[in-house]
Amino acid sequence: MTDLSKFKQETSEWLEANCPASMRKPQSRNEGVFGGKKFTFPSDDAKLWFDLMVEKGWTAPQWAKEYGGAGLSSDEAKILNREMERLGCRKPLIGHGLWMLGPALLEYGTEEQKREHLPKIARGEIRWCQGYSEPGSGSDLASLRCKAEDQGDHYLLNGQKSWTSDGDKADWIFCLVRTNDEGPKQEGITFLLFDMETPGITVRPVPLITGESHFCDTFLDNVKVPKDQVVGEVGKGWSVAKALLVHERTMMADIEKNMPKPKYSVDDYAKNYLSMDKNGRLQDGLIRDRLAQHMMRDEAIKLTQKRAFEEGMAGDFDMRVATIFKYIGTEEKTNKDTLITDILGMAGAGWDKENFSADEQTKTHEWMSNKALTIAGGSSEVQLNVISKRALGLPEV
Amino acid sequence: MTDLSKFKQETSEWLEANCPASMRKPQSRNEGVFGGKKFTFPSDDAKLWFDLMVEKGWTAPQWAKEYGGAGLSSDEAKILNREMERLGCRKPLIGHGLWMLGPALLEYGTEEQKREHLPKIARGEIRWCQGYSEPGSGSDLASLRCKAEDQGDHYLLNGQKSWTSDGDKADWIFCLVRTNDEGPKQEGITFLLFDMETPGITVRPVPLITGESHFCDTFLDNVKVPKDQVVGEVGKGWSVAKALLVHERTMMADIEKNMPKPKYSVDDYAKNYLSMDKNGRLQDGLIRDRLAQHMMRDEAIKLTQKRAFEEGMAGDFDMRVATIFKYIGTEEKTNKDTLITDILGMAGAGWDKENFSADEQTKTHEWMSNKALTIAGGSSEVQLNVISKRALGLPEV
Amino acid sequence: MPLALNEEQRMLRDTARDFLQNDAPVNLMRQLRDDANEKGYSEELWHKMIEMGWPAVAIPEQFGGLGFGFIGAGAILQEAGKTLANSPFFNTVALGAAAIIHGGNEDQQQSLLPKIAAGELTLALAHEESNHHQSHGIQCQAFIDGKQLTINGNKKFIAEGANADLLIVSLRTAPPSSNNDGITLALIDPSTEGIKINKVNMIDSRNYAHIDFSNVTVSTENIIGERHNSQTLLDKTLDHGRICLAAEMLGGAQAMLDKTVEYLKDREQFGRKIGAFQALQHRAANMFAELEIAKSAVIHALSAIDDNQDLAVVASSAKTLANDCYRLITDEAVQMHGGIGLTDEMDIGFYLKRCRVSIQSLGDSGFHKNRFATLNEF
Amino acid sequence: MPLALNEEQRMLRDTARDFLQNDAPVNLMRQLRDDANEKGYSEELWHKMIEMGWPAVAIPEQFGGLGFGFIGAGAILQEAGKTLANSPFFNTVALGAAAIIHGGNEDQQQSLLPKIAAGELTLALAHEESNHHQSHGIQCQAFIDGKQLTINGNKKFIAEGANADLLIVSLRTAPPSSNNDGITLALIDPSTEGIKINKVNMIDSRNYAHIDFSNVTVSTENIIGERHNSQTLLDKTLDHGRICLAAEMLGGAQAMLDKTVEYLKDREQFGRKIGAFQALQHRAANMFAELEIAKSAVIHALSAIDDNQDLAVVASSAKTLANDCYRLITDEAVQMHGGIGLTDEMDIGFYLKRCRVSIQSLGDSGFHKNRFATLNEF
Repeated sequence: MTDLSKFKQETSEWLEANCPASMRKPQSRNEGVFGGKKFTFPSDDAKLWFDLMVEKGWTAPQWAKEYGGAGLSSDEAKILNREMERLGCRKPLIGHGLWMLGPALLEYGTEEQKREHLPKIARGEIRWCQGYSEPGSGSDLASLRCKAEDQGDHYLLNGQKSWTSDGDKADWIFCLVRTNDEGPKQEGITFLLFDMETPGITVRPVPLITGESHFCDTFLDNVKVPKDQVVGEVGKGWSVAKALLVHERTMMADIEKNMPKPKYSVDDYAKNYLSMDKNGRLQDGLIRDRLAQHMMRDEAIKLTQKRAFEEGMAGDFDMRVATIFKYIGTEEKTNKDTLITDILGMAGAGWDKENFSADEQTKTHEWMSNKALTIAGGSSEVQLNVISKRALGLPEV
Repeated sequence: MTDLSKFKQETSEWLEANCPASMRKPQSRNEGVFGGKKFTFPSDDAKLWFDLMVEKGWTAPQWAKEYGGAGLSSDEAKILNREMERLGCRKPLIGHGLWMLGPALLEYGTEEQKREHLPKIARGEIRWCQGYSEPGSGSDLASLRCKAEDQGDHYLLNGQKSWTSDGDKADWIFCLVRTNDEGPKQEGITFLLFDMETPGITVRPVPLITGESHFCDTFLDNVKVPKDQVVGEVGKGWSVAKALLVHERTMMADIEKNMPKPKYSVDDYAKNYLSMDKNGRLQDGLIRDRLAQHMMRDEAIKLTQKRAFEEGMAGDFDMRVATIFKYIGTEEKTNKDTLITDILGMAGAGWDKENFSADEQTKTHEWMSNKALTIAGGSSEVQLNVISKRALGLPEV
Repeated sequence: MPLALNEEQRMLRDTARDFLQNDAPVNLMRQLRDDANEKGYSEELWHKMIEMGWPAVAIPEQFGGLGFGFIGAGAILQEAGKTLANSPFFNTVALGAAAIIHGGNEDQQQSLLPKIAAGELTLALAHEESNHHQSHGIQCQAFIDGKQLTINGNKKFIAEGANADLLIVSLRTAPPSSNNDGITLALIDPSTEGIKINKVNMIDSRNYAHIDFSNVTVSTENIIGERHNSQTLLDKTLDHGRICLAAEMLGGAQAMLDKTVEYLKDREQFGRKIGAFQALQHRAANMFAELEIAKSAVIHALSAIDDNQDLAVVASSAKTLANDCYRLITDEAVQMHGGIGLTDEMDIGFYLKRCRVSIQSLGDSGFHKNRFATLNEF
Repeated sequence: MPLALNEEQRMLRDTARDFLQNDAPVNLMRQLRDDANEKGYSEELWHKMIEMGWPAVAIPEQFGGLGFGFIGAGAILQEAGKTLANSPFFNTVALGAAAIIHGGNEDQQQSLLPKIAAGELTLALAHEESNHHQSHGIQCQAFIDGKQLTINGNKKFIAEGANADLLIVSLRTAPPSSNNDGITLALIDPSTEGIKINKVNMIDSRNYAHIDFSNVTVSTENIIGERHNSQTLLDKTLDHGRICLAAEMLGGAQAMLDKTVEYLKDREQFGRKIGAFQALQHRAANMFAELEIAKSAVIHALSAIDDNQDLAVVASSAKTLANDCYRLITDEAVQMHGGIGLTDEMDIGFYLKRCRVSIQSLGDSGFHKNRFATLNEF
């Protein structure tokens, strides 16, 4: 038996023996374990599972043991991952620290920074948030203006960050600030880490149209940040941030994968909520057409992802195709949400919890919250710019 | 009895007595009387009607008698027009000379030019064409490059004009040329008239996708044009051309008004060409939806024109609304043509004259030729630019 | 049929605009929501509207109305839609008064219309029974026994259902036959025994209710219109509502377009105003064009009411175009504002939610295009 | 089911691309049209295709084929669509061979498939009877009397109908019953007595015909598939055609997108390349995205043929997406080229016309979305 087969067997056995049954089901967002000082575990099982995995270093399997990981090889990590998927084990810990800052520190951080921050991330002691966007800098992130003045041993920060995801629940923040006003705007940006309890920070949750508030405005008023909390070089924060973007996408995909599968397909909704004529056709011809159209397109988009993968394996992939996924995928998702709520009719526009089923509430909520999909992470307009430049080679506007 | 009532009565009686019955029906494009040296009348009645009207000066009723008109007052001209409309009398003469160059000469021409050209236009002796567009200058007309070199008493023309409407049938051309390469591009443009038989001119009809060819490429190779054939000032041709544009729109509307009404409405086609289910609904749900949508929009566009008129009369008109008509009207027309041919199915994609009815051929032809509607006379893109600037006040790109 | 407002109607519109912009901005709506206001509208605002005579605008003059017609009512609703101003106006006038004007007997008209005109009576139409609008598929039953009507059944998503002084209820009183369509409308006091009103909160924060009728008995004198044969009256009433709702929707669409264009002129990204990006310009220009043609369909339909024309085709056109253009414009407003459009601080979400409920109310575009096609025999 | 071409299929595709770009540019098509060529294709080109073994690509190896499957045939058709290269390939292979492979008895397969593979036999499917595609509403009747089939009726818009060596005709031979669907397919020599072939010129300048059958008698040996019960075979044959036509259409769409993007990079107006105008950029980018997802639906469907999967859903998806994206791209190609796109000198009109006929052939999007919905039971 090779070492890897042995590892596989042991891992499988350990997971079987230790992963609680309730931790083997898909998890919704509010069942996730994000860690941090202010965190309350959603269940005892979640806490148990988290503790066991932290102990083994399997919250961050590939990180070195001195950084709080298990020091697994890439092959071993793959096996662990596959075994967890096979058994349906939940991620014991999720969040910006583990998936975004961690990899960035491994690549750009100093040894001191790694030793300081990585173990606390892996053990879920510190929860991180991200300070990128500003009120004037959305799609055009590089225009950010949050100012970091050089004060010798520290920077003095003034400005505002917006869309700080769970900023009110996080302990530390990784943040892009402007350390230089001259030259190309990308080159005056620096990547900083700091404690959210540093004096001068005010965090204000921003209510959304869904009634929830996952994001905060973060106001920085003469906030002092020691210089050794710069990650990478001063003025090179844009490169660190760009590298992080890749990890953000992986994170999103991972979260997506672990979400509970929807109970009903779109055509289930149509069959459940709308009437059929004598020939078994939906009476509403417009919905019938939109539904057929959506199902065809949705499948074609999924097939395109598969095709890209297969063509990639076959060495016959047209790289330009990769530029369309964010655009066409999120537009179709938005179309789907609209279609479902249209099918639900008034039941897709309810607010209270008494008169609408949990599922109806979820669909209504998704219709609203998923409007962010075509905006965040590169709006559809930015994606179309990218396609027209990179895939079609059209000139700059 | 006032003079005007008397005029009305006499006019009505004269028209009744003199307008041949066959000249009281709507006319299609190839029944129009364009005049000119190469023109053959489509029928004896057309010739008779033309001759009678020329004699009365009623081909150009408001032009002075010395210019070949009848010298009618604006009120009299209105009465004549209304009486002709009431009886359904065809325009005895149509074309670029009467509707476009004539008004321009009246406004910008010298007395010599008026005396020289207007009578020949009014009497249908000379047919005119328009030389504006060039291969490199379509939407951006002001960038035209057809060069007119000052040679003392004449200009020497070199260049190419495209989309010369019926250039092969016209006797003279009114033409925009570049007399100055420097300064703002609009200011180096001059408006010239010349005989199409001047040495150095080659006219080549351009076949269209419909199989017809209404337009020509006109090549100018060292064409000499005497300087007294400039209309308006040298370098001010752009203003003359802009003034003409208004007349072009009137002309288009006039032609439209005189066209035969379509035999069938869109829903007639659907009822004739498609099958119904037992409930009397079109079996093709998609066509049914598109048809309802089109009919609603088509009516709403017509109502918007009426509304603009009524609001104008009431002094409550939002001028910005005027910017939408070309855009939304031509887009909906194109949509209609597509819908009709889709309804015809294979019968909307035929080419021969034996297997397809005349009406099917017309609809197929219209689908192709009307694609020009959203391009010519200010493309939809140009219209959207105009709406966004003038109606919405959005900044320059 | 006029497509432009006359001078009096223009004055009414301009007054309404000034008043609503000042006294009923979107923040009033936000406040009502945050306070979980029971009624979903401001009593104070409604009283000011009454003082201005609004409930009377569309009531014929012989019943104490001002005779501005529904073009007048539509003008007010369009302005109200711009600030999302809510009040009993729409349900009382566009649905309630319409039913009484067209179906009420002389006694009913004499007793009710002046009260409506004076702002002393509010009405709601209890008609829907499922998640989707329908015209005639009524299950809510009533038996007529002598002079008494006994009602059993459930009505759903009744706008102003928990507020109105009186309900107009659509009932199935007989099976459809060659002589009768089997539908009867009745005026019912919501405090009658056997009525259970269940408040429903929709995303637009207005007042809705499900109402259950359990052996509710009222006098046959409460019947409006022809007994067992009021489908035509019901259709006409619904068409009044559809047309007037379309007017309100266009106001909302106009406000959203204006706000979005303002934002395009103000917001900078990549070193320029985002309104200088041609792709956004073209989309905004298209929104403008769509809104203008929808306005024409709506004023035409309002005019058809005042001219006593057939309403079915024009109502379905007006509602379809209003649905589609309000949806287009609110969706684009969100997209063009970007993330900030999804925060509750901005007003956009309020319009987005109101738009969605309005689309579902009194028929979405699928419903109306189907109806239009049927009316045109295809 | 693979979604990528394997190495052999890629070689086939690359060879086809080079060959067609060189030997069958759009100008060949223009020449054939201008010469009013009887067949609508170049015999010389077809012979070269035969030499290259193309008719054999999708024929199983045991019948002299090359066994590249329909993914192979689809790859060739996609390349042919790019230059609008016409030949008997599509009708012979995608419709004719498909029917024989799935419905032919051993004798028929042994005698016909090797001939098809060798390029010695061309086929056409005589199925449509009206202006619109339909699957089963067949009126063209045949009576079976002993060993003889007597056919009466009319078939319309038969692609290659005036060229093909043999016709496969869909016939109503019995009323539908619980055991039989009443449909029979038969191979018929077009020179048989009683057959009148009427050439029809469509806008795409290919070869079409209406064919009338008047007491045409053939032996029952000519029946392909089950007697009185070949609806499934007919559907399967049509689905092969739909999928392969979709592949050809995507080639055309690709060519139009490429030409348009090239024009956007080249043409200047208002002092800049028109491809620098963002509104056009976004529309072009959207066209690119639409084309890519349509390609996936088509290769998936081709792959389903080769894997002997159920074709109905995937064929309807593929044809719908191909219809919609080819139409979008040709319409936009005209609009973005401006007036010049409407001149016959440019190639665009050829694609526009071919697109339109292709959309109508074997089902437009309304037909296929309806079918898709029915198959999914909604």
